[in-house]
Amino acid sequence: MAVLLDKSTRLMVQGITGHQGQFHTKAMLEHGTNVVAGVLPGKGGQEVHGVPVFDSCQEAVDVTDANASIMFVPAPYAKDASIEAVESRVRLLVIVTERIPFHDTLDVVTYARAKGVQIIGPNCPGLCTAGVAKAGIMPNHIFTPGPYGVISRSGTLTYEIVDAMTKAGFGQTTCVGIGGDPIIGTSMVEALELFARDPETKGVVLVGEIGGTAEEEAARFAKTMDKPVWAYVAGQTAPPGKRMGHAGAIIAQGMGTAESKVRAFAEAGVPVAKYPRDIPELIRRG
Amino acid sequence: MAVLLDKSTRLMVQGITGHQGQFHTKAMLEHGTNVVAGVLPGKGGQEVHGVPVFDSCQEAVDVTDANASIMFVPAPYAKDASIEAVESRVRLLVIVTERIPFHDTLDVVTYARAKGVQIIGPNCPGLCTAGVAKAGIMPNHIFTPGPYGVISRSGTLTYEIVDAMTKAGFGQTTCVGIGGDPIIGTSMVEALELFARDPETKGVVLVGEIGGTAEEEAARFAKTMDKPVWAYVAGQTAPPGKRMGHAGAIIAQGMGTAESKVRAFAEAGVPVAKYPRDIPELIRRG
Amino acid sequence: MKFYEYKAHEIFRKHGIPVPRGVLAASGEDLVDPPLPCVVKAQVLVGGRGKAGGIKFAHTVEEARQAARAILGMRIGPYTVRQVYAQELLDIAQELYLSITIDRSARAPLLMASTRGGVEIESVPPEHIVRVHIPPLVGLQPFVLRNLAKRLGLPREVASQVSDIAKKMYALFRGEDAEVVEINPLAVLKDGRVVAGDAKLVVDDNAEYRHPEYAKLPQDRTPLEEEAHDEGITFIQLDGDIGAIANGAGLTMATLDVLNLKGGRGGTFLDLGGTDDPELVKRAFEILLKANPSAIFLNIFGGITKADTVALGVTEAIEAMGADVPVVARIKGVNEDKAKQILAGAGMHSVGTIEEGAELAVKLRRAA
Amino acid sequence: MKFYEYKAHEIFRKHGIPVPRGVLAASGEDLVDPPLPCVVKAQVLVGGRGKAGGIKFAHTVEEARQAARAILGMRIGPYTVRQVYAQELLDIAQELYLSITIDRSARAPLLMASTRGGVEIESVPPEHIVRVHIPPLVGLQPFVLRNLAKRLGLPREVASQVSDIAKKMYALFRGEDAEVVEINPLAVLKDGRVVAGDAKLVVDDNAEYRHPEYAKLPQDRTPLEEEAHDEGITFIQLDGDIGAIANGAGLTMATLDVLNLKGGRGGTFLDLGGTDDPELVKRAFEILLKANPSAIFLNIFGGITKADTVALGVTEAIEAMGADVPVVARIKGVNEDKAKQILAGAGMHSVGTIEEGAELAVKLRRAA
Repeated sequence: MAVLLDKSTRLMVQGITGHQGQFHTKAMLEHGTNVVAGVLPGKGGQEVHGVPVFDSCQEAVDVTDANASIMFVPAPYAKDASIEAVESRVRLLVIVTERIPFHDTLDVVTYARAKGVQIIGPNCPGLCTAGVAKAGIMPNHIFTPGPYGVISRSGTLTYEIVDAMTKAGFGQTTCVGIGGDPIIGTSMVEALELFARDPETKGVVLVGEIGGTAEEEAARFAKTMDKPVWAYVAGQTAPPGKRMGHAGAIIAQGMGTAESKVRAFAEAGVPVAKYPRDIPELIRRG
Repeated sequence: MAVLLDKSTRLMVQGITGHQGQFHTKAMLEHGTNVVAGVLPGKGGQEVHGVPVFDSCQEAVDVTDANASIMFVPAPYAKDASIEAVESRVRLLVIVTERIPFHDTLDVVTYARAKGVQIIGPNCPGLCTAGVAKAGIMPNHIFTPGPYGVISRSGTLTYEIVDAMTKAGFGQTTCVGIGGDPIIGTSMVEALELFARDPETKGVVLVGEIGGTAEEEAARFAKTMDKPVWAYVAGQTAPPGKRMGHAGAIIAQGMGTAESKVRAFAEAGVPVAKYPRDIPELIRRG
Repeated sequence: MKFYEYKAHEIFRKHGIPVPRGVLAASGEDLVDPPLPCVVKAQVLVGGRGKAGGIKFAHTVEEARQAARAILGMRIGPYTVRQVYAQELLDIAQELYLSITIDRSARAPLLMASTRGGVEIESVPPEHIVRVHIPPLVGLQPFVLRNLAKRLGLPREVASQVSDIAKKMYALFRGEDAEVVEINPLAVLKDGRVVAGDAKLVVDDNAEYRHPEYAKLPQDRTPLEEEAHDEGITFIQLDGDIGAIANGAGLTMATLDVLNLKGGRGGTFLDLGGTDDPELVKRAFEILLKANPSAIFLNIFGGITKADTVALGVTEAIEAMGADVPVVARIKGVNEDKAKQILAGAGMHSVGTIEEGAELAVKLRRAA
Repeated sequence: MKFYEYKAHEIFRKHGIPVPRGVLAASGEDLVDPPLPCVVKAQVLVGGRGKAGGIKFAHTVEEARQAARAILGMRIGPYTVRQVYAQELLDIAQELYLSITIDRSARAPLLMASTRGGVEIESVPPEHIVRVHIPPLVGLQPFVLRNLAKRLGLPREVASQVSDIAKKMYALFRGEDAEVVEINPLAVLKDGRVVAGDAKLVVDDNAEYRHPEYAKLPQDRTPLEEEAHDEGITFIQLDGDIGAIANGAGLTMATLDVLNLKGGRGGTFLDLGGTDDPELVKRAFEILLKANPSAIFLNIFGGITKADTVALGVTEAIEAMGADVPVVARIKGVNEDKAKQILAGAGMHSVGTIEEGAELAVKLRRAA
């Protein structure tokens, strides 16, 4: 089963003919993903790694029955492309694009909910159901199938942690990169709810960071779960007022500190790793 | 069980202090409805038939845990009041108000979906779960509990048919007045889907009229149901191009004719009544 | 609300949509300086002007005036032509179609376009019509126009003008509370410009309060319908002779259906709605009586409506007008018995069901 | 993007929000005709101006000039004051608070207001702060303002002005791609007018391309940060001495955390993102070296990033700058071994984990 992404996923790639689009289409195919279509206006009729390219999402969906999309489209065009995907009736949209104005994201996320489309991201590494399918940009080799879910606001830091899990023998169901922006389509707690309901997932690793209250909300929910949850929080030594790379990673007006998040996890009985690669040790302790 | 409305419904009345609001609050209470709050800006602190009145939906929900609302608010203020209700986190909103500009309804219905709020109406008589609760303006005395669902685009015509059903001994689970406007929150087919899933409902009566394709869509869905459906279509002798009272009741560009609807029902094996009061006879035949 | 062509052009112009130059005239003499050559068109709110002879071409001022004189006073459908619009004749290379309406099922505005414009869109095969929804709330996004352009397969220069016009049409659609905005034909001129050859606009009646400037415009209503509209009464005149009056749109439609199925011909759609205000009931009946019905069938299924108050209004109106038309009443609801007494006292007939009522009304109607 | 007070006032004014009159000056002499009496305020992008002596009152032109001279050149936080803003002194009866920010959890703009303005909003007890969400897409509806007014309990005249300002603030919030619009205090004057006593505006950096007019405005960046920003490199200078460079925001933060936990002090946040363009890596390293770090810890976990290309950029930069700073590198990913060879060839240290790298960097750092 896993969450969000499985064998039934028929993936469309928006912005497939660009450098990133081409590279990751190949990698997603190599992970076993059923990539059925690409979209780039004006490039309809081409092929990328054997995947047919269409001029519009609607054409792609009409011809290939795509039911999910991953988007590699520059920020200024992202709102347009996202709404196009939502209107084409895919059920899932992964927005990899970073630096989208958050007012655009707000519109997209609200409209997608009206249409029942689940959005992951933006500014995220996407999804990987280990050994089954990938709608994302994570390196394939770090994953191995197993019973642990991963939810992360970060990209490479997640690779670090997933890599450590794999090396320690703790395989993954699905890894959900929810993204580092202040407004995202699927929040940490919403992703956690999905894992809580997934019979294959036996425990969940949360990779949080400073800024906002996503970790605090996730901690409160974790308390109600009958599966173990472990966490790491990046930015524990970050100074207040500085935006640490991610648009959402900022301690502002005393909100979003690592202490608050670590405290919330402690209160919920969620062990927190000191170093990223301590996660496997925490899982081992159960 | 029934649909949409049951013993767990905690109803709020927007526009409770007006003539209509007061009258129907009394009638809904008499039907056994748990009317917990009324709203009218500036009238907070008053009471209407023992129901406390609040200045805003948010206050009403905060204090009384209302989870549904029925709206008697004049059309020019309906969009504002509807969005207010949606934001206050009720799950169900019945909009009785007629003559709301459809561009307003479009905004409201789209936003409500984003927030997971089910809208019934506008321009509708509302809901009645016979003998249990009413969020509507139908006369109480015509209902009697039983196993038949009713879905209608009309008001008084529905009373006519429900009255005939009751007199013939065919009681109702829930009667859903979906409304006579071109844009409505819950379509005929969406209401039918609810009844299809309701274990208490053994069969459904559809009261349609000319205009649009709601009946055709409902007929297609009825074909897939394992419960009987019966229908009546008003406006069988209406001339094309005239708007027959309801904003949605118009045959335009050859669309929305009664013939098309009757044909769709016939193809789906749904018996269609010639006269409104023939419905009980159709039910009797099964 | 419907708009005369010249008025629709005016509103299109306001939104920056290119329309031909034109002048309005109520007499031949009014046409002092029409654009030439021009097409002189009857201003009526129904289709079929061309077939009725309401559209004529002119190359000189004198020809234009002659055309205007010929058209003015003409009857088209139920209307007498009172005004003509003399409009610049376009040098058309291609006729397209473009409209925005509302798709009820999708709950979204629908943009429709075709390269086969200039004819009724219903007669264009569906495969030649491009249909794209406009996402509500977020509005017209670039992808909608991209898809439109691609599927129409127009040359780039034309496509960009069509996109621009579509964008402005959507602004008009929202800003003016329109139900229908239609340009047919959307003319591609020989000089490459794209111009609205015709302009159709229907605005949501329910949004009248937001556009008081439109409320005063003439509508395709009969004088009696106009009178009813001004009083806030829902009243439609139909072809038949029996006056039908009921409460609620669905029930009024059903009442007419039953009358017609029983061999009668419904002549009015009069919906009292939820009112039982005796004054308003009286006014509604007065309007109904002015339509000179051969019989009246009153069908009330009361929720809130008080039957006796309605009955009172009815009897008062009949008395005041001194009308001797047979009235059949079927009233269910609050104070039903009292209503029957009042009606009986005024010599009216009470029945129990719609079918009975319809049958009796058909039987009792006066010869025309 | 942050804005100097005077610039924020200008933008508020553009949106019709009442702000006090004021003039900007870079010297005492510039103050030819300041509004009088006035308050002369240092224009810096950090808080705490008042405590630092950066705000002075003046009743005459001469006093205003003296105040300006006293403030100009002052250091406030990391900044030297280069401009002052002399602003009409308001005759304030009551100080309110009003802001619009974004609520991440609710995914909606949040309107906050308080009758206890004039102090940091964090110091106001929550029960005195009114919080109302603005529904996204549909925008600010009347009920939001109604609820705001009711919960603030202001007199009608004041409430209607506050509502009007809130409406304009929301238009500004959307139109200018703002993250924060804050008025504190929102001043109720003795004459009944409501005026923005102060104006805070933060605009979404990601929306810079939509507001090219803002891109040129000075920001609270150090010169090195400014240089990096111009090249599109994510670079933040911190208090410590060890230069941290990694790929990805989360990993860079984690790298700094580990450095700090291992007894070091991170001095830079340099995120290479997904790039492996050797020229860009080289430029990033050059900027990093200009910060004169005591050691450099490079931590790359490559997805797409080619480790060898990164290594090449690093060695070239070090060589070109002739720097002799110890470099510890931990590189995972594509062409990992090749990268190690390149680094070793340039005398740099390769390690296997973040912890090892951090420990080694702390050990090898040069004395300050």
